[in-house]
Amino acid sequence: MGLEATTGRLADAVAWARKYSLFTYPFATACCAMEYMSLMGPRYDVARYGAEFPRFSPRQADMLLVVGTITERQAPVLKRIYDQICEPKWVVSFGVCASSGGFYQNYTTLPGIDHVIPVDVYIPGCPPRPEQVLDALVMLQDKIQRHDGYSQRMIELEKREAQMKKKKKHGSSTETSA
Amino acid sequence: MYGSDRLRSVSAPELDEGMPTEEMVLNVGPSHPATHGTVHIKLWLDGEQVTGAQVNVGYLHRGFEKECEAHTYGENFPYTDRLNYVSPMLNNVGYALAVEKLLGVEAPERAQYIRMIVGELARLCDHLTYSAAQVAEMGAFTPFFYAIKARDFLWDILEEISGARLTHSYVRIGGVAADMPDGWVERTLATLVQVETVIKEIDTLMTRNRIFMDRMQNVAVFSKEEAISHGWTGPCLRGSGVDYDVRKDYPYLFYDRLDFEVPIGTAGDNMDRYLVRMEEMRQSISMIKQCFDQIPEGDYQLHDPRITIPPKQQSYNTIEGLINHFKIVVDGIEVPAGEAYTYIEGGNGELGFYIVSDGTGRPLKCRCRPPCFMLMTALEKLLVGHMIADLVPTFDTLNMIGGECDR
Amino acid sequence: MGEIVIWALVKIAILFGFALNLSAVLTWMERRQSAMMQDRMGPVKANISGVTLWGLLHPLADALKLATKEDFVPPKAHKAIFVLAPLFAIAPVVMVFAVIPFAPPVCLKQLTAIAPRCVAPEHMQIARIDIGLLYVFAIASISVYGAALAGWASYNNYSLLGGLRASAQMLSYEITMGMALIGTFLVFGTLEPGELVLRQSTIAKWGIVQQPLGFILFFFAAIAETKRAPFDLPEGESEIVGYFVEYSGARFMTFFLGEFLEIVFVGCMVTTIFLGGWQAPGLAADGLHIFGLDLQLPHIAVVGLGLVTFTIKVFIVCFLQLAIRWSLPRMRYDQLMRLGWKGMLPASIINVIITAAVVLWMSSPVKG
Amino acid sequence: MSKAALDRLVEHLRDGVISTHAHRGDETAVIDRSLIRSACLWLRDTEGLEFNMLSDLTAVDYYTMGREPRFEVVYHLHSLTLKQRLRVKVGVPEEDPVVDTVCDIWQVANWCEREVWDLYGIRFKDHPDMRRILMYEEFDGHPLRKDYPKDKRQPLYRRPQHEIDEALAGRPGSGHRPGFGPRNLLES
Repeated sequence: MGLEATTGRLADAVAWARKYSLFTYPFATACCAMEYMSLMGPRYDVARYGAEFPRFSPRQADMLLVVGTITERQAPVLKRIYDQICEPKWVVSFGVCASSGGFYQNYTTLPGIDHVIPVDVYIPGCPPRPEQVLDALVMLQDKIQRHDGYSQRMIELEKREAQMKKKKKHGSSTETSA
Repeated sequence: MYGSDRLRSVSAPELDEGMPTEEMVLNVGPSHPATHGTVHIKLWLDGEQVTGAQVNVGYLHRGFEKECEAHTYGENFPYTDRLNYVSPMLNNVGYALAVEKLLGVEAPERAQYIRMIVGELARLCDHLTYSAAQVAEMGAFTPFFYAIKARDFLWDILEEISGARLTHSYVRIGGVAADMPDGWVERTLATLVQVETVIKEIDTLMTRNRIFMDRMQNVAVFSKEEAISHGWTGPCLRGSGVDYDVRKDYPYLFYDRLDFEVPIGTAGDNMDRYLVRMEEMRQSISMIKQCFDQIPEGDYQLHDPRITIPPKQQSYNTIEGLINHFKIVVDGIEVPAGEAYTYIEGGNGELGFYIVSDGTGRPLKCRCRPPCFMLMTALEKLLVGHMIADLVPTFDTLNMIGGECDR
Repeated sequence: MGEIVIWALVKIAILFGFALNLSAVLTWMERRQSAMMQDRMGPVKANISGVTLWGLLHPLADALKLATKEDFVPPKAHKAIFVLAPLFAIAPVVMVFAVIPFAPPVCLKQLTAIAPRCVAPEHMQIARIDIGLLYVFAIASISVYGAALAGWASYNNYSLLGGLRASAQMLSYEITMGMALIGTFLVFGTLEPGELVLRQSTIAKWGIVQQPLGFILFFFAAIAETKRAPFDLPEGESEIVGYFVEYSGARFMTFFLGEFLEIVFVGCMVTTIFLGGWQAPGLAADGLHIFGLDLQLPHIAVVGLGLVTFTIKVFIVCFLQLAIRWSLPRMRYDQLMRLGWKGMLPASIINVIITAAVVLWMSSPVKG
Repeated sequence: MSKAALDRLVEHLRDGVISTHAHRGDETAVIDRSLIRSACLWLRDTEGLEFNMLSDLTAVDYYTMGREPRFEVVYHLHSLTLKQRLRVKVGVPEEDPVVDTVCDIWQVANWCEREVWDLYGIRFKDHPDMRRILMYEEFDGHPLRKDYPKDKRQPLYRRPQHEIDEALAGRPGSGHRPGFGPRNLLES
């Protein structure tokens, strides 16, 4: 009981650290990149939330910010970058093109990056205003504080499965001994 | 010459004869900070020196032409916005002029002036973004933020007139969407003063900076003849010393009534391309001021029921207006069969629209002549023989915009 | 014997507490200062139940996050070297702090006396080595291994380029750095940092006044040594992402921390050699004498003031380094080499020759 | 555009010119497919014409209009010295979509021709590097042809379905769950 409370506290503290230290990997491709520049700029200043460091090495990034249209040609690249990012990671889809393909419904554009990688927060808008992005960032921070997110869910799922297997094994072994 | 799979430098240094060396292949992009995320450049390296380069574009091909063919003439403005997304107004203007040429109509004088004003504002945005990216990718972040600040001021102005920060879709066939709001002129002039200050700040921080000059001068020199053969236009061609500006040589709108100078480079290196753009910003500011002096009173849109939608008052209150609105929105403007090519001075050079009409409300073909696609054809040549670090300023001075290059 | 050990531990605690905290604060300072220069606010939002401390919690968040991030070793990397490289990078930087004198010598038995005199005062540096500055150069040059090995072991072309650039750059500028200091050695006649500070008793005797060219050369060579802009080629973010491109989590933090420790170290070195160390104008052994003020202070207060002076000076030099980093664009590799070998090295040699001539003339019996 | 240049081209090529028009002031010559190379060379190098820049090179698909030949390759020429323009077109039939390359006359044509090949499937004879440029190599078909459906997709990568299912099945709600910590903190 006591141990659980302590680890819970510790995990909360780590989540707090993570939400204020989101190093972004800006996967910037298209028009939204212009708004991304404004977002970094003096007026909106995403640095206030501690999410200022654009790390161009996926190993050091926490948040994959998919900025702009992803085409079918670009999709494998995006998938690869996502795989390279170290845990824990979150994905924010910036703008409608990344979220759903936007008004490009044709042979070359990907109808939303969630066909390729899981997404935690979708931002609508073509391109979204920086205020929307800041709102999304705050939402993501809440999510992180709740220990939520796609990869976090997968980790828990794996853990549950492992525990169930262990229990089964344990149960069967006691049976045989008895 | 061209033709091989990639370009090789002719004079590779033979210093380390007898010592086995191996070429290193470096894949830059398609997601690399210096490539704006949409280009893949394969480099063959000898130490730090680039011995071969292969440029692969197309990572942002979004099917502009296919989408245009599926939509009516009026509906295509948002797609043109996203071609050169740094200066959407200019694309709007270019496309509107092309359709108007096919229709054989001309917008009212006031609309033309407004188009000129917003076009030059867009050019300011484009060049500010260019200089921001240029300096930021060379490691100086402070001027980057100054330029972004100034661009935000300009976006405020454009948002006020069009309703959108970046993707304006403000120009219409036969005019513009709305007249200038009250007090817009004064606010624009006040903003231009601020922008001028910022340009001066960037100038003092960068242009005479020794490190910046060393990085830019004599790098990626491109001769006049080569530039012409590669179809270069705009600031890059002028940087190579060719005096060609669509606004001066083939005046469209009312550019012939404005007094402005076209800056020309001498060496054709990165520095010249940078300086040409810096000077163009100042010229643009003066042009906008002249437009405000000259702009006449009058209509901002043609009143032709076959081309423009009627005022909201009419379409909400009269059945004729409603039918008219409905016809234009659903069926599109019926453009007589034929073909037309118009070209304006875009942010990166000659921005052409070649439209083929089959007489219906949707274009049979809507081709955009992308200036940066033509600029990019030369990148392989520009890189070979230089250092790997020169990739960054060279690529930036070409100001490749993915949406326009790959469409 | 026990006392010596205790004292050594106290000094280590003070100096490393100072260096590590300062480098943590520097990460915050860098972000806030750059924000101020760029009309922004910088990080301010991190809070613990509403307390933000002007954003000072952000470095804490960064550290905690990086420490708990997944530790990744690329499958093709050379595992042992990959793991060791960050230690190679940070260990020398930590070691060189040993010779920095951070406060006036203390007479332990007479802490409250005014201007005490004692036979064997306790020197406020961890190790008092006769050839202290040579030790600094010897150890500091090891840190090149960190970058070079990290770049090589990662099995990544980008990091390999970064590592190569780092080793070439650091080796080249090491020489200038050393040559720039020889003038100072000639003037002060000592290699021991504590002694060096003691000899800079007035502003006129400060290293920056006696050796202005040496100061400039040393300062810029030191910035190049620490791989900061405009010499940040090994990690030139927009060209090659850096020699630590494959590092994540705690190992990346080690590089990160090492970089900021190096800034503090340069601050300490410049302060010690050129800015009079803990010496403040008007601060004498018996109190403060400045602007007509004659204040008799007990020994402990004088020591404290010396420590504060030292901290302030280090802060100013760090601030200067950050300001340079945010104003200038990056150089190119060949330009960097040209500047190092054709510009700064000859200048430092000329500086040595002129200084030697002047020192010889001043001390020659003919003059007297 | 230039009337004089068009007249000289007609005079030079005679029967090689299939038709001309000047719709909305754009002087256009449709010439024989086999003559395009020599005509371009002549247009570039002749004094008084000097079309030293190829402004644009593209193709048009007239499939929906049922015109024969189906394709047209369009060259927009521009003379920077004399400030004149000319449009030259060649018809290309569907069954034999090949045109001579002009990429040694204007180097920009290299990429433009690759683009036309990519999007329309028109080959350029003697082109040194006839690869796709905008689409990926694995792409099947030529998307700007009128008979290519606009939204026919050829995905290069799709997330496996089981991954999506697992994510949905594992969704434990969005409430606060104490005791669940990051992997490397608790497991190491």
